[in-house]
Amino acid sequence: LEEALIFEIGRPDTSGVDLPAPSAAKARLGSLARKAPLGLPGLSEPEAVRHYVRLSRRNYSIDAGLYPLGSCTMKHNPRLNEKMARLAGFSDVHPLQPTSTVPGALELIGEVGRWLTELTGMAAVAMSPKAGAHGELAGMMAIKAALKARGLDKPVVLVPESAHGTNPATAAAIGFEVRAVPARADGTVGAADVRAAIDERVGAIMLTNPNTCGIFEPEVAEIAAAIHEAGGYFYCDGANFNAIVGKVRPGDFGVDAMHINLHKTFSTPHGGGGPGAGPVVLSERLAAFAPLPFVRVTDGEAVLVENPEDTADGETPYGRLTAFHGQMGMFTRAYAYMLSHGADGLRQASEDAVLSANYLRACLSDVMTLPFPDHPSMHEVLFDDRFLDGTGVTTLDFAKAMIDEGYHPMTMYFPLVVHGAMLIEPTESESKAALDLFAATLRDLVFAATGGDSERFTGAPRFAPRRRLDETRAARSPKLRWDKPAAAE
Amino acid sequence: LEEALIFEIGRPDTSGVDLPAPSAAKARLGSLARKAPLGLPGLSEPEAVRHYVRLSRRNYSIDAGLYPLGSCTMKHNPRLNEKMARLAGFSDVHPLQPTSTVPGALELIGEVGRWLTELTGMAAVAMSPKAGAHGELAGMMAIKAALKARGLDKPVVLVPESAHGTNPATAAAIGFEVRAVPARADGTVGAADVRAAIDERVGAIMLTNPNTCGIFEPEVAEIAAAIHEAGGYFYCDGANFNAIVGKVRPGDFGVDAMHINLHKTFSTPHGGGGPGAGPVVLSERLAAFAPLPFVRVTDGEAVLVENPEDTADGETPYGRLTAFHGQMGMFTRAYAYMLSHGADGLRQASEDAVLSANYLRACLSDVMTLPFPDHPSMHEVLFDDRFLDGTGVTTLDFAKAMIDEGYHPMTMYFPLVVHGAMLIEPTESESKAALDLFAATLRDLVFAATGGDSERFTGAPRFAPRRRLDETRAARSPKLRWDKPAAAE
Amino acid sequence: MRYHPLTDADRADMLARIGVSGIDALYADVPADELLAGFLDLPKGRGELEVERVMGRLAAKNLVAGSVPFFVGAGAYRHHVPASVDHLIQRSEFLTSYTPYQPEITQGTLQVLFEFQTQVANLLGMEVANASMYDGSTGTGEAVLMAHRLTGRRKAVLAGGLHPHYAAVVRTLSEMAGDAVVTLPPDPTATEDLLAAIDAETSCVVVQTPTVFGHLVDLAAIADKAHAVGALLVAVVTEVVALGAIEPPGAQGADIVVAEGQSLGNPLGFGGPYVGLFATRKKFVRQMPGRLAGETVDAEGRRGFVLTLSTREQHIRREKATSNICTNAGLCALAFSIHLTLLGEAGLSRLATLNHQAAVALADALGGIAGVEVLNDTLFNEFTIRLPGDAAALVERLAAKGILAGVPVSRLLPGAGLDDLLLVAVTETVTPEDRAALVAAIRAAI
Amino acid sequence: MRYHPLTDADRADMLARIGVSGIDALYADVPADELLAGFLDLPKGRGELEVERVMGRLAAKNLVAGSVPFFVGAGAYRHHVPASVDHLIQRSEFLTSYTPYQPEITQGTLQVLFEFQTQVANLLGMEVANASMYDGSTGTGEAVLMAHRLTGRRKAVLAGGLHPHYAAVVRTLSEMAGDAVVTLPPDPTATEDLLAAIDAETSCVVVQTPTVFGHLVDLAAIADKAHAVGALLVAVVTEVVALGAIEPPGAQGADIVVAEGQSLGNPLGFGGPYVGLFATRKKFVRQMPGRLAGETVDAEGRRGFVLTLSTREQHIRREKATSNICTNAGLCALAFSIHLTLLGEAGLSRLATLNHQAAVALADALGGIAGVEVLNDTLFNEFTIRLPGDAAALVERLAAKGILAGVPVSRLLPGAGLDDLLLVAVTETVTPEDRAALVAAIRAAI
Repeated sequence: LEEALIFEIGRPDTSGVDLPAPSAAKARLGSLARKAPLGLPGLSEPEAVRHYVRLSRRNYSIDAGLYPLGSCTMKHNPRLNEKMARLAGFSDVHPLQPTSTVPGALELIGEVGRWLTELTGMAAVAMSPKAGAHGELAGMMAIKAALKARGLDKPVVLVPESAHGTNPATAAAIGFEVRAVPARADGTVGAADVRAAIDERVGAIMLTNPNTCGIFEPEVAEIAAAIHEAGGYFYCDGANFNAIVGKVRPGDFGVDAMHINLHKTFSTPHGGGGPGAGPVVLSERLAAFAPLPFVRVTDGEAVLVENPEDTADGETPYGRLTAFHGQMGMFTRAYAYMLSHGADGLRQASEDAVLSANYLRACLSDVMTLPFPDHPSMHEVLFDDRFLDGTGVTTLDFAKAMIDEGYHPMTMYFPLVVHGAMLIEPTESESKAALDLFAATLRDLVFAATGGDSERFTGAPRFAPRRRLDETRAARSPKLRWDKPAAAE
Repeated sequence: LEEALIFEIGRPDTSGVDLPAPSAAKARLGSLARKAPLGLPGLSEPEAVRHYVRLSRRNYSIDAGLYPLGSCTMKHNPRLNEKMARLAGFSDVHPLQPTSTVPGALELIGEVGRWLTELTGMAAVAMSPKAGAHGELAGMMAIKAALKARGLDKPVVLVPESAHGTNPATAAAIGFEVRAVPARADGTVGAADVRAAIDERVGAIMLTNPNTCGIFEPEVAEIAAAIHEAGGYFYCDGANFNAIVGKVRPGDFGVDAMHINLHKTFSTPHGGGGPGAGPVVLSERLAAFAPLPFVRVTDGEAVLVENPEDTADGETPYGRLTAFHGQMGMFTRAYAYMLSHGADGLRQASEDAVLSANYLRACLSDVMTLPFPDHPSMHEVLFDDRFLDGTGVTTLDFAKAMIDEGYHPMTMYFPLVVHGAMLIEPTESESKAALDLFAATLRDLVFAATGGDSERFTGAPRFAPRRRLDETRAARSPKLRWDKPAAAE
Repeated sequence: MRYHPLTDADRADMLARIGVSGIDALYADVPADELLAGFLDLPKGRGELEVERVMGRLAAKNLVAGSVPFFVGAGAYRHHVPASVDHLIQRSEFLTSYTPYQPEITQGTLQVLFEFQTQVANLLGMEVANASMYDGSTGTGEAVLMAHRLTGRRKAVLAGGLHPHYAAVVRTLSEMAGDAVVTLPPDPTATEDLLAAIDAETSCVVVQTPTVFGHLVDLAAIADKAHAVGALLVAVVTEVVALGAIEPPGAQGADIVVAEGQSLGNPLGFGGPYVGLFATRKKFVRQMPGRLAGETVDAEGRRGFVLTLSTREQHIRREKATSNICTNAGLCALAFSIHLTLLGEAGLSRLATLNHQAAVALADALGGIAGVEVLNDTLFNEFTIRLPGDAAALVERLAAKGILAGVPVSRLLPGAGLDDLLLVAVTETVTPEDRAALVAAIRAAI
Repeated sequence: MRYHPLTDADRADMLARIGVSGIDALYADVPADELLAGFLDLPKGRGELEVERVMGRLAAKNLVAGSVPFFVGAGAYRHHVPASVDHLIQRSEFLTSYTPYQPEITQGTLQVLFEFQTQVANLLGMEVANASMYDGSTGTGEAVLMAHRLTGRRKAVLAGGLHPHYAAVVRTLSEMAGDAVVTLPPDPTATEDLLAAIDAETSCVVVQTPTVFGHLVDLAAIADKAHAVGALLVAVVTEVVALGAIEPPGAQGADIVVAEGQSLGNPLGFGGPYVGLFATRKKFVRQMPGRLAGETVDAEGRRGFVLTLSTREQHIRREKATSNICTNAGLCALAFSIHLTLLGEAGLSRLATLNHQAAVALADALGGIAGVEVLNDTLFNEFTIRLPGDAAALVERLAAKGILAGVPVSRLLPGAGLDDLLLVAVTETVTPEDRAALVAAIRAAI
């Protein structure tokens, strides 16, 4: 069944909201009262509910099935967290109410910050970044501010080839020059390569650990030492923090700044692409540069520091990142998740995520190809497409065939350092039975591909709301909005 | 994709609920401490959420599509009502808290009762019946109690042939004898037929109005007069009240008792088969016999009358129907619906329901056959299967083919007075575009059937979670529970 | 109006297509003098904001159980329900679906009911269960009628520990149907001689465990006596969490077990909607009231579920139906089933133990107050205390101080001379601080 | 732990299959001395009941906006959100889905984004919009960067009516990137000469309407001046409900329009998550940051939607990307879109009128108090008053009495010498009684 667009079924004079009739009072809009219609369709409530329910049924979701998107961490989203976020004491308070009327909200921000610094072994945290990439920006800004405060002209940032694209984009956005560090054949970054790339112009390194190949960087401590010796800072991309929570602290291997994707590690819902939250933890060396606003906890009392005028000695914030205090709605969800798990449950979650990834690796490595067999996987296992050589089936075809088996595909073609990468992250939320069924299904697909049934792949998906969509056409002649069709007379 | 049973995937030692460890304190269970396992599987929360989400996706629902089940009134269920029902002041209060601590709850019950009596033109209401059939029971008990109080031995109840099966079942359950009244060729009950059936042993008549054929009984006032003249009472089945709210009051055409399906007329959700709520309104002649408990409103103050000891002069309740005060959670939803609609909106809802049914009738009556063309339809239009004569397609086949077109079928084979009945109730919740599409789809199906494509019908449904299910087998060797399969050695 | 998709233009078009001049032409069968001219004496429609204000004001007048130390039970219990339960039952596909008459597109509801039936049967220790009743009290009434049908007798004996409201429901139904009911006197001390009341005319004996006064009942001897005279034992459970700790009635010889399922998955809700559990032996299934889901296969041989044995029901058998019940408590049954699935056997056992230990601790503490007597040797999570004065008055005084102390027996049995008795319930939601507050308040008040 | 399906037995089986003796063998790449031996200094896990208690206590410490007369705005507004919005965004299929990388199984999200983009473009009076930004303030920062890319210039001019937080965000980003920013002084009386600040080095001028002080700005003259010197006009709207009543920025010549979308569909939430709207002219689309959904067809020719123009994005272009943004505000955008669909054009217009009339009524009433001056000739639903004393102190005093009177300008602009100014916002959720309470309280307090 097709579902039309709201513009095709809505009417400008229909409303699904009943409002009292305004009085005839005089407006005070000067010359700016609106003159023309906007073109916004309305639906009655029954129509609107049906429209969105029907649309939702064309989505895959964690709640409906395993969602093994490597590096995206599609773990279970507890409903308790949604309930807690909707407590009126959190959801119905204004960011600019007098702070005397929101002590509980400030205390919660302080508490989430305390958990994050304790779990990472860091000195401070900036809570306001709105998502992972925003946290990266915040962290790199702190590094830039620190370099400036120390009077250093070190405009170069080292970024490994295997890094997520946001790393170079972030560094470039605030004027750093990006210098690539090659990846080694075993999927890791070598301390020697880093040392070789460091010169006096290098102010920082951005490294993801566990890295995008799903491997814990074995030389991360040496790399940290190298950049520190050179007077620079170590930015760690925390996208994969969920593999090591409670097992090892980034502060212990020399990290100076790391953003934390609350939606990945602490299970705030992905919501079809956001909202996220990206608090960034900072080492002692960077703590003074945390941006405004921040919550300072002294003797158990949480104080909101919003303006340079409010700062204490030693606090030298480099500015403001966003209008208000951060993604409070995500903090409440993450805090419910933290309290529910506790120190024990968080460690168990990391261990189970790693265990599940390695279990899938064990179940599949005889039929799929591992580019980096020398290291155990962390929470995700990376395969490449060598096992498809000669089959006429591409990584993309393979992924689309998984859809027909009822699964969301894994992450494909990332990281770029591997040809035809397939990155599988089962998370800790899957039962052994679910993992076994998934592995068996993948094995069947591999045998089908190597057995010559390429049509099953190139024609996929067949059992989805849509067959293969033409992405080239979408990009070549972009149609980015609905326009009223020319009248068909 | 199949979804296993919880007994096949669950484990007795797995729990999706974390509870603190009990202490080692001594139990006081006497000799009755449990000795054997119960056989209850547990699922972790992610597994449980996925199980139920997947199961839900095998259901049709109003939110996903038009649900034209005649006599069932599948109208839109506003989410505001769900929100209101969950206010802690309603959902988290105990029925046996001191009444001094629940004045708002009692006031709400009183208010819902006031709306119901005003809308029906009746004197009193018993709020505690748990569903429509329970309300019928409550109403017929009131009639029985009134007959007894007046010393009358009138054990016979007249029930038209077209009545819903609950009517005779209810009358029989409390010891009435059921005597059938024939239906006339035009689908209505004749006052003359009723008069002919009345003798001194007749204590009541049960009539549905609008009736099960979707027609307002034109002689209802005369029928009421006839039974009243004979010293009996008029029970009106209120299942179809939603056609006439705000248009005509049952009290005005002589009704003595009528249950109201809150889930039909006032849109509390059907929930896959309940819970319902069936308050029964009573005329002056029956008001004194309302069962316990009830809410008495005096000078704006709502008082709960729970025991015979609490009754005032003239209150002669015949007993208690259920443990507590009725379906409070449904009252809150219905009250939100009443307040939202108001007197104007309720009348509009009835009119739109009737308009939509007659519109479908107009769109379809040239290709489908109307058994009773002489009266306008009320909120539902009844077709029969003559238009399928000679096609090899049964009413059931036709219904199953509708499933393949994305629709829930209409009510089939009810009422029994018509061969191959198809009763279509679109409700007021459908847009004209939705009605037009539905009518066009039905027309296509009719043409397919008369055009000889019977395989499209007999093989339906094809595009549903299951093909045609074997109901005979289920009834012949009932399998009503899961049993552990014998070990496959 | 936000719920009405039709516009005035649509209405005019539709009337034209129908071929009538106005909507009232479609009401032609209504006598003209009965058709209402204006609106009834009720307010006009309101927006969401206004409705929320009105209902919010009403809700705010009530003392919320969760906001105070809370010990009220007597047939409805305040347990913690996991957030996922309420989320899942609000899925459109569960919430806005009808009774599963078209099984091919309602397998979700049907499989849930099949799972529910199995869970209930296992929990109660019986062979088969139906797809739920309105609540425990009406289910008890239906159980008595079923016993009449099975035995051909028409006299039920109700134990003195049966919830007085349940007894009243049975009596109302029986009196109307012309059947006999023997109700034994209230039995707060668990000392009645029930066996003596069972005779050869008895169709069934109805026994609640734990009783309304909190005592656990050993059903085996009662079952033996009943069976010896050809009668049936109907066991009633109003607090199903107890079954995590005590022997199920089925294991003690009950023929029909009825329970109130509210404790799992469902809020107190001022008394409803709740969910009745109803289970029996396999051989009695065709006399069992209520809906049933059964397993079958589809045209391709795949497992599927349907409503079955509907020949017992009123829409086929009309005045010969097993009962007039037409719907069950679908959504409440779903909530029950999800909660029980989340708990699992291990969780239910632990939950029961927590309830029991908290109740024992409170009973011991209250028993330590001079002038207060605990009447229970055995108990699960509720018990009866004798106070030196009127229990209802004490409850009112404590309510004014923000403690909901329990149910005075006089509320359930006015005029029975039991005005000094108080029922006190304790669940996992009661904290040690709550218990201490109650003990201190009672000590201070008497 | 309730969220972990693996049992200890499963774990042992899985380790055996992997061929390692224990979980730490999988952490072999972590230097042994860094692997934590015990648990960190944090509490152990807790059940739902306990978590609800902890968080309930924190929540209860805050003064809930809806519980008091409430006049706080300045970039976040308390509007009534229909219940169906929150219900729908909690559908599993929306809530627990990821960025729609696999379009064949995420058409739900993609169609919503396509509809959202069209709604936003129409609302702002522009040609194209993206699939949302984090919020209005970060969107403003991105707009300035986009203007730099389009003009090849690196100096932005910020009007004195721009929300001080937005200005700070732009400055932070610009300073870090080495770009220039000219921030005009705060303009509470709407008397600044903005045109004079625009010169040939200006990449863009950033103007908010209504301004943070509530004045409506006629953008046409500013657009003309900007265009004349080759600069762009970036218009900012922090209260989108205003667009139901006033001319959209697109109709007044804006080149980029950024807005905070929180007012529709999203709660105050102590500041986030919110949703940034971002729209521009079609010719600028390849320099626009953020995700975009576009229409295409599938292999059978059916209409479908995909994420498109991703070559602008960081996962393809890396350090040459249009921005480093990787996600949008998907769920908040969904809420916005549903609310706007429910309102429709007629509903939005009426909502705007109700807001405006209530604000005008309050401004008139406050202006009638001796010693209080209203600074606005024009306004939408927020305005500025001058008090005879310190506004922040007054706000504190009124808060203690249960009235949240507004935002003191000193909160946003400490040290600017505007301590006697108060921003007062009024929406449809404010009752006449609330307004009267504020008037009386201010009259009494000064």
